[in-house]
Formats: sequence, C-alpha cells, structure tokens
Amino acid sequence: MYWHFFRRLPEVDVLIRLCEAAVDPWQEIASYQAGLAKLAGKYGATSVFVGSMRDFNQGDDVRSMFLEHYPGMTEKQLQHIVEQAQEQWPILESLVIHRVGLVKPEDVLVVVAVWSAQRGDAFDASRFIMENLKSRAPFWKKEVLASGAERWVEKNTDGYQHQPS
Amino acid sequence: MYWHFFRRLPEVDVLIRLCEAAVDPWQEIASYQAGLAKLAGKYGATSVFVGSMRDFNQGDDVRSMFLEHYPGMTEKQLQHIVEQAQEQWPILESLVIHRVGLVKPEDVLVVVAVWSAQRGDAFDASRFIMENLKSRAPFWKKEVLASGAERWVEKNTDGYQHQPS
Amino acid sequence: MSIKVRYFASLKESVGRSEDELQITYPLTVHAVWQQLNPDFAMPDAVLAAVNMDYVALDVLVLDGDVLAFFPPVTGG
Amino acid sequence: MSIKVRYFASLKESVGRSEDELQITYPLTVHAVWQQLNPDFAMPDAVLAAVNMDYVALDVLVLDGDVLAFFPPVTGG
Repeated sequence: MYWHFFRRLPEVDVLIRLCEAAVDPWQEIASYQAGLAKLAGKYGATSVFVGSMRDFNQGDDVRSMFLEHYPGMTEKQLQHIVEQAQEQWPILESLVIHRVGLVKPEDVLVVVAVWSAQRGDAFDASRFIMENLKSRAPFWKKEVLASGAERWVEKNTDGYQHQPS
Repeated sequence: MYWHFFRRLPEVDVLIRLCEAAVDPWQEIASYQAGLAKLAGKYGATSVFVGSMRDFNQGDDVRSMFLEHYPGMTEKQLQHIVEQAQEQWPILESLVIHRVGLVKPEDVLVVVAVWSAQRGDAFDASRFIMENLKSRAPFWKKEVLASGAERWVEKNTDGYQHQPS
Repeated sequence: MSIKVRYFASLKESVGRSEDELQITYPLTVHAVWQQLNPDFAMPDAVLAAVNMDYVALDVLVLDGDVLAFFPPVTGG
Repeated sequence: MSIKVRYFASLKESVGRSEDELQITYPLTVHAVWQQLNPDFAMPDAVLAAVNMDYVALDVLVLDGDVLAFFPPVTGG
C-alpha cells in the first residue's frame, strides 16, 4: 500500500523505560550517566526535563491518576521520536522514562534527558522529544478528583502542537 | 545621570551559588528540591541544564581550566538575570550553581534548574537564564592544553547572542 | 482475512469493549472497519488510529493480520 | 574625586595590573578613564565596562566613589 524507506541511523544509545513504581529522576539520571564512561569529557551539555503530577488540574483538586498506555506502541513511538531527534541534532545519548499505572500527586510522570557536545542541541532535542511525546506517545490520563469523581484528561494543554506523523 | 525605576518583583526564591569544589548536579538538585516542601504538588515541570567541561576545545586536548570571575558582580548579574526570567515567565523556583577556580575535564561547570507549573515556562526560562548567563555573567575561562600552553577562551560559541544590557 | 481491533482509554469505555476480531473478505479502510464494528456509534472526530503500532490516516486500507487500534488524543507526559 | 578601576582576565594580563586608583577633578567618561590610565594602550574593541557591577556604555560618566571595571567578553557557563 505504501512504501517505507528505511534509513540507517547513527549509532546513538537511548534508554526508554516504562515504570510502574515511583521514579526518583535525579537518582535515575545519575545512575544512567555513571554508565556513560565512554562519553566522559565528550559531552558539554545535559538538558533534562522532569514532568511531575500536580495536585490540581482545571481548577479541581486531584487525588490520584491512572496512566493507561498501549504496550508496544508506546515504546515504538518513543523510539521513533528519539530517532527523529537524533537525525536533527548531534546528540550523544538520551534517556526517556515514563510512569504507567497508578500515580499520586508529586509523583514524577516523565523524565527526558539528552547529552550532547553543545548546549543548543541538548536544549532543542530534549524539548523536541518532550513535545512529541506529549502529542504522539499513546498514554492517557484518568484523574480521580477529591470528590471521588473520575474523569479522563481530554487533551494536553500547551505550547507546541504537532500532528501525529 | 540616569534614572532607575525599581519594580517590586514577585516573591520567588532563587538560590545562586558559586562553588570552588566539585559539583554533583543531581545531588544538588535533589537536595534543593527536597527543601521545596511548600511547592510540592504545585510544580508540574522542572527543566534543568547542566554544562560540563569537555576534554577538547577548538581541536585541542584540554588538560584543565581556570574559571576567573568578578566576585560580587557575578552574583548581582545572575540575580538580575533570574529576576528578568521571573518577570517573563511564571516560574516558582530557580537554582543556579557555577563553578569557579580550577576545574578538570568532566567537571560540572554550571547548573540551571527552574520549577514551574507548566512545562513551556520551565523550558523557556531555563534557556533564557542559561543564554544570559553565558553572555552577561562575568566569568572567564583560561584553558591549559595538553601541551602545557595556556590560553584564554575568547568567546562563547553558540546559538543565541544577547548584548549586555 | 482476519484483523484485530483494539480500543483504549475513554474510547474503550465508550464502545464498551477493549478488542474486536473482524473477518473480512475484501480490504477495508480504517474508517470502514470502525463502521462495521460500531454501526450505531459514529467515530468521534478526534479519534486517532494506528495500524501495527504506527499512526495511520483513516482512509488507509487494513490488511490481513493487521492490528488496528482506535484511541482518543493522547495525554501523557 | 576618587574612582577605583579594576581589570579582569586577559585584559588584566594585557595592562599588567589588576587595579588602579584615579583622582580626578571633573567627571570623566568610562572611555576617558581608560585613556588616562592606559595612554599607550588603545582600548580593545570588544572590552566590556561595568560601573558598580552593572554594565555601562563607554560614554557614561564615572562619579566619585564609583568602582569601574574593564574586562573582555565573558566566557562562563
């Protein structure tokens, strides 16, 4: 029906992890970076974004949240997003962690970290990965409000909007 | 000669620290964040930039580097930069750490972290702080090359250029 | 030809099922698959579709063995 | 009137001093202060100047008690 043209990607490592347990982002990044011995002295820039759960949304107190996802597709799309970032910026290494399942306010939901030689690339690539994750990775949030009522979050707020591609 | 119009700034905390000893950025951020109990559940976004020393620059191997600065002015300018960020974006908290003195390859040189409710603000503000730090904070790098030769770094490479203001 | 259809999140609740299996004798578009399986429920405007875990347009044809997924706009991160 | 002048980094090495003290009887611009203190060394184009730790243009007048600093483009971060 349609042709896929496969392209060889540069050899760049990325770790993509979905996590049911609580995430300590700084510990995760420190551990991951400790494993990057071969890149020591090569990267001058690390850009990190951590998204965490607020205790309010759209004017309501939120007690907890369930993060549903599409196993398999999530990993495939995140991999694809990171590969697209690698094609656009000379990044050396990336890390993407996302919570799934039941989460509580203050919990970390997502971690994106990018290592590169120059800071502009790390800034751009981490934001690209984050924005594309928000619009293309198949996660859905269902909030439990203080009242006990449940509701699906219907759309992501915010700046950049990208079409699925 | 010229008039200063002072403006009251919103009450936002910021920690600015110059550091002669080695910096563990993830530990620093974790510790600082642990002290933000009053903001727990309020921030949904943390954007972090870490700049570290590479072992090469302009085609040469670099053995070590001395970071000179202008004590007093450095803190004043960094404070001013963070206040300007606070005027432009609704950020909740910031952290700026910069090494001074003798540094070695792989050492962390700078840490900028911004906490905010929404991710766009944290991304924008952290990049603004970093770019302005690069162009306005009075730090100067002198490299010691593998050959033993010393040289002052004459300008910062990179994307954004801002005039001192 | 057999295709597997999956529903996620609020859409799963709306259709009342998480999966369907559809036997077809000729190729159908993504949109036509929805109509066959949900004759009384017009596909919501904002629905996203994926075939074999890649996003597709609604006029793409679904082939034997494909896994087709329908879901609402994503809200991760 | 007395003003204090400081030099940093490569500029400190070029002028061979880290500080000067200048007594003046009338206000001088930043640029004129440089010329008085460094008559044989034209101010490099890229030099930055700060009065009391704020950046200033080279035509700003320096006042009694001010601390004036000259330095090359900054390279931190």
